[in-house]
Amino acid sequence: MASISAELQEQTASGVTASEIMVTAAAHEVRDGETAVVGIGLPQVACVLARMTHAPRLSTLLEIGVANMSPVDIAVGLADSRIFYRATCWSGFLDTLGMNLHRGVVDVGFIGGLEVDRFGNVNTTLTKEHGKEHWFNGSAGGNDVASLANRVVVIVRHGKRKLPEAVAYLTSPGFVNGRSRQELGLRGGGPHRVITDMAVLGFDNPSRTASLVSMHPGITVEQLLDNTGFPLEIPSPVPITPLPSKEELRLLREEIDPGKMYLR
Amino acid sequence: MASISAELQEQTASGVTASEIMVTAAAHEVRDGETAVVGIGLPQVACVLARMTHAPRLSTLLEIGVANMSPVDIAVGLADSRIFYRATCWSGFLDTLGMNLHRGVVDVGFIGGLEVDRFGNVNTTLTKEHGKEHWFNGSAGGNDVASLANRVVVIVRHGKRKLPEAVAYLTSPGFVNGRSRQELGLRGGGPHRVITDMAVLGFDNPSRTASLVSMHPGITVEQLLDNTGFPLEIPSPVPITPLPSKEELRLLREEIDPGKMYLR
Amino acid sequence: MPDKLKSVAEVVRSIPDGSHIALGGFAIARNAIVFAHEVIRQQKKNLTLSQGVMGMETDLLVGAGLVSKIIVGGGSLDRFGPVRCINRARDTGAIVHIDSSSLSLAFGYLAGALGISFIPIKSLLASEMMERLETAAPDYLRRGKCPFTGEEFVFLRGITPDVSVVHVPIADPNGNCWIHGPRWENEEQAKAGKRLVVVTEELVPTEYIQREPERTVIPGHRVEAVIHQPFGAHPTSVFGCYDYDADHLKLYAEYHKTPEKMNEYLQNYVFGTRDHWEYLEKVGGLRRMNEIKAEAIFGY
Amino acid sequence: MPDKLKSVAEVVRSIPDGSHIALGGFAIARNAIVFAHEVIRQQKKNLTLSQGVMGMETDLLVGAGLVSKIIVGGGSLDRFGPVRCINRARDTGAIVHIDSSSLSLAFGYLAGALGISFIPIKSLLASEMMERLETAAPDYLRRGKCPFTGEEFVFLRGITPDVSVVHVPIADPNGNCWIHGPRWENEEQAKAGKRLVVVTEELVPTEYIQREPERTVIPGHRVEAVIHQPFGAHPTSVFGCYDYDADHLKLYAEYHKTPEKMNEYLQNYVFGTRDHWEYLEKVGGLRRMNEIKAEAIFGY
Repeated sequence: MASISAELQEQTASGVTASEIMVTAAAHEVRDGETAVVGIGLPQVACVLARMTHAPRLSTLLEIGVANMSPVDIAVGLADSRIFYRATCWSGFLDTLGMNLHRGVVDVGFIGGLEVDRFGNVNTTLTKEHGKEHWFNGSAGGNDVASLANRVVVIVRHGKRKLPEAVAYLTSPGFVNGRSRQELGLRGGGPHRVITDMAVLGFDNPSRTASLVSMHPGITVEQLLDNTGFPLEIPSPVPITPLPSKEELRLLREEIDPGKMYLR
Repeated sequence: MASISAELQEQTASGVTASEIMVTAAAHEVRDGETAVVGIGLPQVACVLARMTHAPRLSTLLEIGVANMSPVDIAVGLADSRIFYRATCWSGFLDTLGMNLHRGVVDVGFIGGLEVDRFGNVNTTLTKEHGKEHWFNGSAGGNDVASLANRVVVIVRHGKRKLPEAVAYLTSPGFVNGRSRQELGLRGGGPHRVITDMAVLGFDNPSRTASLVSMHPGITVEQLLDNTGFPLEIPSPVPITPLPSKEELRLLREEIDPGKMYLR
Repeated sequence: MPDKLKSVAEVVRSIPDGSHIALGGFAIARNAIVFAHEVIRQQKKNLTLSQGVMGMETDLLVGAGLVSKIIVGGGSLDRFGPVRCINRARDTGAIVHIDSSSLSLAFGYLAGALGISFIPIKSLLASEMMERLETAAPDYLRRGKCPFTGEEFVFLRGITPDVSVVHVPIADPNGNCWIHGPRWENEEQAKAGKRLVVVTEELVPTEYIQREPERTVIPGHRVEAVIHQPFGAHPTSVFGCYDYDADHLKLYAEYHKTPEKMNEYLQNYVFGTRDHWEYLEKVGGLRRMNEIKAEAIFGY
Repeated sequence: MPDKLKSVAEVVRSIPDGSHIALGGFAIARNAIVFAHEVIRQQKKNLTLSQGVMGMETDLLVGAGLVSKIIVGGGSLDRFGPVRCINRARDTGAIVHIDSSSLSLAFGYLAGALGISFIPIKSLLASEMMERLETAAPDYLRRGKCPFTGEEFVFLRGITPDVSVVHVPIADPNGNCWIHGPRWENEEQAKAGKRLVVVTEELVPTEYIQREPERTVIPGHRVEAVIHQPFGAHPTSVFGCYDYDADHLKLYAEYHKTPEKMNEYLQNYVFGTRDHWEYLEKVGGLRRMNEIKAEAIFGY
């Protein structure tokens, strides 16, 4: 059991949710002045938080063709007009994914998926049961972002089936079979972080496999290993994910998502 | 000496200028509903005349990124804001020369040049004197239009040096050495007409060389041959270029170019 | 010119079975529902559909059993769930499906629009999508190297649909179109088509277009037909005109869960209506349309 | 953010000799004259310039002897004559000149902007331009075939200038730019640059940009520096702001006829002025600028 500081315990007690920890951890992955390609949901909220705190000059792009939106209403998806509001540029795929992402100027790309494996490979598309395929939405910009962003951050709920040894269908390449991005013929830097509701994983090791960066407060090593489909090296002492600061919590709860649309 | 009808003689007498005959002949080369890429000057005036007469649904594009302009003031060149007025689309090269011309949907392309030879090859760029080169403006969209338009119409003043056996520098291919466009690896249909202040030439013959389509009223065969740098087959009787109709003359003189900016 | 103004019925009549149609919607935004409904009424068969991110229009056509092949980047009904009719067809192998990415579709349309028969891209490499595409669709993509740098690329074949259909908020009778909000792949998709049909919410005089020609995303001379149909995208949204109809999308999300229910939906809302005006009456008419009408400042 | 607002002097100081600069003017429209003047004052040498259709800005830089190579489609001063300084340099072999076509430049920039190292085109084939380019610039283009159709193409290398400079009528402090009137190759040229500098006539608050984001041709996050200089393109025109100054262009067309006179021009109007405000005073000041100021409806 990882030891948690008194302050952390107090804050955890004060009811910080896993989503709030995830979104704050995601916000800390972007630096001021960078350009990020985001989806709707936690990544968008994380970027809003980052812009309101340490990264006021962060640029956020939606693949659909929206730059630096400042929505005043909660959007239900990428195609929801609410997310277009007060943008500084409306364009299209060719600009966002082409002249930015493919051009190599996107620093961080946030993606989700059905599965992510130990090499950071992501499956956005289908599941398999006894060899039978069940299709979901497909890649959309997921493969493009995974292939081309300088740093890829995967956001996914933690669970054995969500984090398997190997994805059922490799739609978005990470370090396939532990090979370097160059060997794979890919331009982007590949997976940088996997942020779940239990921990933050990274790939800064020679084997290019997921290793623990930090575990969220209140989670036990046992819980973590039980819910991870691949072996995970646990440093000791176990680093603990920093909780949101009081100001970050205030922004999230009072200004960014008061309706708890994303931060349940 | 070509015979001219009484009516023609009377109209010529009434002072129809060579420019007026040229511009009217050029207007007759476009059909209703077609798309033309034009430059400033006679081609632009010809298209305005065509739109006011037999081709109201003609679309005209300027390579700079202007569609269907209706200028109310005379422009001095392609970059003159006066030519942008009341357009229905402002875009750029990628749209006009790319997504239209290169896409293959431009029916007629008008070009000028320093020289045009018997195969309809055009030199837009330089002259040579005792091996020494003298550079002018260069191709700009000239090579693109000559390479890709379905029908190319060259507008040039008549003269031995303007219409040589072979151009000094082949910037815009016609039927190079009499070869077919397919043999040349080119998509566009190639030269269709050369319209000068003396005659209209065409290429509708097996040798793909310029032949006389019609001679302007008042011009003699002798004058024509003396001013042409390559052999020209003269049919007999010599077809005469139709003069502008009374209505065409009225439009040109009273509505399109009352200031005689182009129609001196 | 006025002769480009056509009814959706006559436009669809002019499209033969087996055509490749590029659709311009994105999930639940600017779907050409009025066009999809008419294609279903006229039972155009054996269609190939291409689209960056599929939405309800494509789900309807696949659900109606009229589609034999899709070339797509992805698709969903956003929070209203997956495109279940399409996913069923992929699960059962009822359709051929070329699944790539949003940018791959945009690049394919760009090449088609520019008249270049292929274009290099750095997506798809090292993925199982690539493995499947290389075997299933060698005429759609293949590996290649840059002649200058030697870098490995995927060469995508230019996509030139038989008909491109784009739903826009504003067009004039000549087909000059403006699009408010993001345009996803619409400009390239439109200009890649051998034929181009636009459905417009508002029909404006050319005079209006001439005020701000830099807004013209699709120049009229490329457009073959202009279909004027207010609320033609319902229940999907048209930014600046109206919001998506959450009630009807929830209803659809229930019906498309099974082929039987989906058929009921089609019988009721498509075959059961003679045209889009009748359809609009059935889904709430003037009162409902007024409820989803866009607020002036926000555009939704 | 405000820290992108820079003086032309500090921007030019940051550009090393030998840089490849893509200029955004077209003949006598939207030339970045304020930028060209400062490059001359600071005597940046051995420059490579690329441009679709060259105008006065490029003629000035070549006339000042600072250019060693040009990659261009064409160029002129419209009815004010040819770009004589450049033509002289081509005649005498004083510069390396890669002469192609307007579309070739646009395609090269497009490839550069998209991050693809080459793009196929059907221009240039069967011309003497092609023959010269194949021998003189094998790293700029070469022949190739479509892997799908076998059709012969010219493969153009993507162009990625060290610095792209675009003169626009409207920008905000973050670098979000609008362009009124035609844009020639500006969007691709801007986004192809490794660095991007914009010169703007009007500096507007971001609030203004957010009213019509579909007009943003260059998104701010790509822009490194914003130079705010009213009449910064004089004597060339900026549609919607002011007309070209025919008097001064006629004067320039006289001076650039010989190297000696051209040098006089540079001494008088460039070296003889500390900055663009001084230059503007010298060419007529407020009264003259008011005479060429655009009329609201016509934009010129």
